[in-house]
Amino acid sequence: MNETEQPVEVNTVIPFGPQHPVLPEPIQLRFTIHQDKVVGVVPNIGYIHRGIEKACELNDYKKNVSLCERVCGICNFMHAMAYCEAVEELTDTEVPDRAKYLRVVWSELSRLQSHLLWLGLFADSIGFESLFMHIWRDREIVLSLNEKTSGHRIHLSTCAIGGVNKDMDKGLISEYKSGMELLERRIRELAPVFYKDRSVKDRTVGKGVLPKKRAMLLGAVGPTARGSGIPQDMRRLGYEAYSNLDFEPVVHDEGDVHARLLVRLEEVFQSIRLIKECLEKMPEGPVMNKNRRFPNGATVVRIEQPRGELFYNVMGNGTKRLRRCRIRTPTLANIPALVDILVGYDVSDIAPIVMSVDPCISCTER
Amino acid sequence: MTAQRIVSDGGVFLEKVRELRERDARFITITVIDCGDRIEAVYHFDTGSELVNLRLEVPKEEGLPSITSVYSAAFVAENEVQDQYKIKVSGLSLDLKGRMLKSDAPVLAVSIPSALEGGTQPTGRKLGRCRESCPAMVNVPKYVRQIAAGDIEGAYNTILERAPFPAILGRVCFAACERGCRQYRDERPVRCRLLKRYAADSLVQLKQRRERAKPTGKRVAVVGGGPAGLTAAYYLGLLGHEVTVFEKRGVCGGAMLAYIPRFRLPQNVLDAEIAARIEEAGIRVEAREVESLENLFRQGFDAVFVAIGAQKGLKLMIEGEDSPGVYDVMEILSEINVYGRRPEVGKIVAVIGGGDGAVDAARVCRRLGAESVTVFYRRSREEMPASLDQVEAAMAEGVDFMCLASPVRIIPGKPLKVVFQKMQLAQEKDEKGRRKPVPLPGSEFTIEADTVIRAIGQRVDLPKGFNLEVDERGFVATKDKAGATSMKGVWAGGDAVVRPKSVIEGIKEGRAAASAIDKYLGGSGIPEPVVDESELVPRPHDASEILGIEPATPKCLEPTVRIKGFDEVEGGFERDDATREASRCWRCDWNE
Amino acid sequence: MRLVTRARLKSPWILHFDCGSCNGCDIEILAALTPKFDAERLGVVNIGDPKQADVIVVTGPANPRSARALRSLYEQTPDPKVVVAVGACAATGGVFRNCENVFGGVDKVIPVDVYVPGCAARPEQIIDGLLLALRKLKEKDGG
Amino acid sequence: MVSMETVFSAVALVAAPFAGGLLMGVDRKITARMQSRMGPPVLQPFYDVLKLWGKSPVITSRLQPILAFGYLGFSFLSVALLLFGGDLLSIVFTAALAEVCIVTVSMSAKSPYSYLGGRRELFCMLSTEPLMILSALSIYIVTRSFIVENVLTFEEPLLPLLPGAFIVTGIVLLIEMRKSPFDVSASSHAHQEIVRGVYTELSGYTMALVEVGHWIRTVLVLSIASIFWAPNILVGWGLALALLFMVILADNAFPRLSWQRMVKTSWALGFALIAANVLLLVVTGGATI
Repeated sequence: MNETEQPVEVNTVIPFGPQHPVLPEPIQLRFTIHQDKVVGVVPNIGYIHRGIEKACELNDYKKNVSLCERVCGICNFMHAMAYCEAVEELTDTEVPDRAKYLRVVWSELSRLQSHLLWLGLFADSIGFESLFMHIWRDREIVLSLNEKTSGHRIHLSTCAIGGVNKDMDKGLISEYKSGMELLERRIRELAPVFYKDRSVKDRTVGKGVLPKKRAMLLGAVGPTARGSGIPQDMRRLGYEAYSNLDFEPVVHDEGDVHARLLVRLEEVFQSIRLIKECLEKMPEGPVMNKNRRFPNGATVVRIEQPRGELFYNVMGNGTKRLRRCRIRTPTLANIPALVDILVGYDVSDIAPIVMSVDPCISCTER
Repeated sequence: MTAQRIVSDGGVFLEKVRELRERDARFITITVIDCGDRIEAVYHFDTGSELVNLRLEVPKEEGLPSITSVYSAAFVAENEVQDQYKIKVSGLSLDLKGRMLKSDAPVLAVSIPSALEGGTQPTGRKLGRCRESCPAMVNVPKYVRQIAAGDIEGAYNTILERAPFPAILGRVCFAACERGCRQYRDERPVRCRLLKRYAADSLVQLKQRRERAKPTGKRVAVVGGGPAGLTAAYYLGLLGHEVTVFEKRGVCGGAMLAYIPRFRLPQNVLDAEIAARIEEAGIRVEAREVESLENLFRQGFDAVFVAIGAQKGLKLMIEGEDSPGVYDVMEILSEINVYGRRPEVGKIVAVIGGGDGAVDAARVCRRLGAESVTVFYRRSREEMPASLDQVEAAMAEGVDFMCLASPVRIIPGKPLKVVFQKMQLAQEKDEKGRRKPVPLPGSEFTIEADTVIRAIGQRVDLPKGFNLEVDERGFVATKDKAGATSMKGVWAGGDAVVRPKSVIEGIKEGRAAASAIDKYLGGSGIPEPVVDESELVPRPHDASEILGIEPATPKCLEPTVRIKGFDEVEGGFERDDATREASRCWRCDWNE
Repeated sequence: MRLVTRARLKSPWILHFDCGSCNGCDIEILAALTPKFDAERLGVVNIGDPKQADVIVVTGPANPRSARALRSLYEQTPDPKVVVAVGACAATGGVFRNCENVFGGVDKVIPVDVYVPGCAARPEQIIDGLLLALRKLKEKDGG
Repeated sequence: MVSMETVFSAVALVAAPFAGGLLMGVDRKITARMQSRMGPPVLQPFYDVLKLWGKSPVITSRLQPILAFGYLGFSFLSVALLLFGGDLLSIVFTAALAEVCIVTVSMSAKSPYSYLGGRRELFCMLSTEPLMILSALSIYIVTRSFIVENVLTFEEPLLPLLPGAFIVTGIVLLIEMRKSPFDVSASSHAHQEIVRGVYTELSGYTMALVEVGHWIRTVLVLSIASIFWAPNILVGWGLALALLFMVILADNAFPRLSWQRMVKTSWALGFALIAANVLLLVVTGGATI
């Protein structure tokens, strides 16, 4: 970035991370500070790089589902789903309708989990501890639904090539419905704090502004782009059952931290609504369609993850091992934007601005 | 994949990218595929309505042109490509020099904690279970791998780092390593002991090229030339000290020489290996008995290591024990081993005791012509301290075992009559956790025997002039793990301390004491071998690759042939067997 | 028992470091501090400063770069300290054990006292692991 | 002959740190309850300090232990001055000296976080000190004395006369206790962009000393607040504790503000309140300037 190389006479360099309480994950941002203003940022990543892309080429393609799921612990279901979709396309596997709806339910549940987690962490980054605690208390509703579904709080592991490996019975569906009602009520109670509270606005409005034009050029995705007025939402590609569902991307035009905050908050309600709609519309039928072919050819899958567009480029060569599995996660796409929006703001704004793009380092580095 | 345009020229390519930017396309990422000498890079763009892919094929050494001048955001993807494929992307606006994701520092730059060698925590995953089980912590995984790779000399030297007698241990060790092996559960452990023997036996010349440290001018006396004493002498010698071993027999070997029957450990192997070690370390052996330790210090020795062993056989403490025809196990064994005589044992022999010594004595008696040999043990088979291999070999040779029987008295005569009492195991346990035997009332029975051999344990026969503190059972009292005694400058180890034990335990104590003595003399102890992470080999992805290999079994002499003489019973591995066996190692030390 | 030892058992300040995990365990560690599990009732405080920490909680497999950071954090933490490795990756490398840039569990880098199993470990397990770590802390004290 | 009052003051001085620790424990418990949590035991601060005392310290500069002791010592001195009836201005100055110690500690360390924390601590001082002096001045305007003893024996409670000054004391307490929205220089938990701020470089016993000093300072500000209902100590302390509760409430109802905002808010609010208060007094004839 050109901005980062500005020569300034007296500068302090602050290494932010790799171990830092605001970020649960290790990334190092080297800030050059001049009179309490950020004048330069150099991202230093690689603390979590594991080489999953490479590992995907060495494994049996079926085993990759659980490996891809662990690209990221937060949006794990979506990673597994994106990978499965790609393999399904390469092996000409038709996914049953019910499985498509179930996949939507669970990916929206992932989104809920992720957004609530983020809202909490964001509250924490601006020093609003009680809000953090309360949002995380309510997030437990989602986690307990996860647990009732698959027995695990974090990794659902329900997605499989050809559909899903777990069906929902009536009891579970009603649990989901009541859980969604409760969650909606709870978040509605907390929402005014984000909309109206003056002190929260003081910390967020006008901070980390990313204009629409710049956002497009920097390739921002997800809530970061939508907070800058770009109506970009991969769900509108209509993968899985999204083509049968009724929704509009949540867009705010201001491009600052507050806009990104509101996008995510409103997406929480949107996800709740989508889950309810799916549960209503879900047809009966099988949930799995097995196919023993080996993947052949190349395909690109793009889905909307909580943080934005997730990109899987999978190439098969007709054997059980893949030729290439390229994963581009949304946070990686947002890093140029992040580096850009930090410059010019105060040290005390670093934490909320960094949090506002919802960096998921585990995804970024794979 | 949808829409694809193939462009090969860099200039044209950049033009296309610029075009896309004018159409307000969003840059997504680059997918790179390695095609040997060329690389294929696919650039993905999103125009809002469709996905546009640009494919660029370039030779590897040429690298990719950077598109950061058009899309500044591409610096992340391009740095990533630079990292993952080690190719140059020219003209990057923010070049992280191939260090975005990966660190260029090798793994070794991270210092591994010292806990690794010392065996404190976390021993869990770094040593390998075999190595953890070994009293002397011989680097089993390493030498097994070296044998698998065909590096016999390296394997032999790996063992020498911790235990100086691979050939001997390869025959007589009770092989705790094999019991530690994770395949032991399936009754197919990697035969580390035989691999050790294979390494030693395949060498033409046992003597190794060892750098002795600069002479320190210090003199150390080692009293006793058994496994512990020789080990201490060997390591001290390598550290540059002038070592003298005082061995009253004049021939080194101690218990290995005197008490291990020749059909388990041939004389030539024993002699060759000890001679090699003595030569390597420049040890002087003096054939004389030491009367007093003070004398040694007066003769100018700076430190003393006492490893005199335990020769005094324990008595049964029963009536008639001193009758003719009742022998101590050590007498019989050393008669044959040291003096080369063949004592007359008669037709029926009763051996009392359950240790390796008892089993060895029984097997020796079979070879001396006894027709019926019975081992009497007061506990049950599970408690028997003798190693299972030995017991099985003895049974194959026609030795009978009678458990839960304890002698009450011996009636002299020809033949001797021995009255036994049956025992049962009580619920309460002794200090070693074994169930106590208690007599079963009214169950006495009498047997006849020409010879009775006592093999119930040994005690130290400490010369009066030594002036060392002893414990309540007469063993030399030590203050720490290295074996420091009550006297300054004197260390003790081997069977003379605590209890008679195995060769490998003696070696461990000898080595520990050598290290302590060196520190006492101003050195820094035996240097620990540096762990080289590169020596750790990942195991195959597929477990069946390892589990599919058949275990190798060595050839043994037929029992009928065996009892005709004192030839070595067990055979070693052939080259193919050994490499195959070594490749069965699961490599627990690499990763769990 | 010494007064200080007793206080030590009631005041474990933790330092959380993610060595390369998928985030699952990290969010569960945070979840352990939030209302449903509230580890603070046992005195657990996420202190974030190695100089004041007592318990280092590590998640994820080690890779060369994070290992260096972890090592330096470990060295900065004053004694007495204990290390809790949370999750399968931190113990052995987990699903990532054969990945090219991973060289195994965190015990290849620093000595680990307590291994908390799970992928991802549950908050209850993590709290359990912390308590076990405290017991080890007591042992280190000789108490 | 030692008077009863002296004995009482001496006992109170010794009890001050313990009271402070207890208050911190209660604070953490109430905070936890406000966050729907159980919270740590009330004695938790004592466990923390004892534990810190037993840890092996990492001393990053030679000044550190001296200044940590200085912080504790000056904090103690200021409470002693208050208890033995010194004058309000000298109390404020002594308390400021303690603050100078901690700022020096954090600025002398190499860590950028610690340095930034120290800088922000200076801004905290910049916010609190004028307010404390203004409070003292307004008390002087009413009672015509800076001497605590004289203030204590003033004929009527000060609160009805000086409600503005009382609220200003609350703001000072907010900053002093490092509570949201003004927890800019350090925080008790790791919820801070500059990690532990001024505390970053402290460890082991130096941290324990500073922690105890912090308790004492809390007691000091609360004691000043309690003066507003002198000479009835019980009512005075009731008021002070109510103030503490309000501070905890504020902590849980606000995010952290930036230091610029802190200086602006505290100055604007503090000056306005005191000025309005004094103006009111003059108008109603409660005091003359």
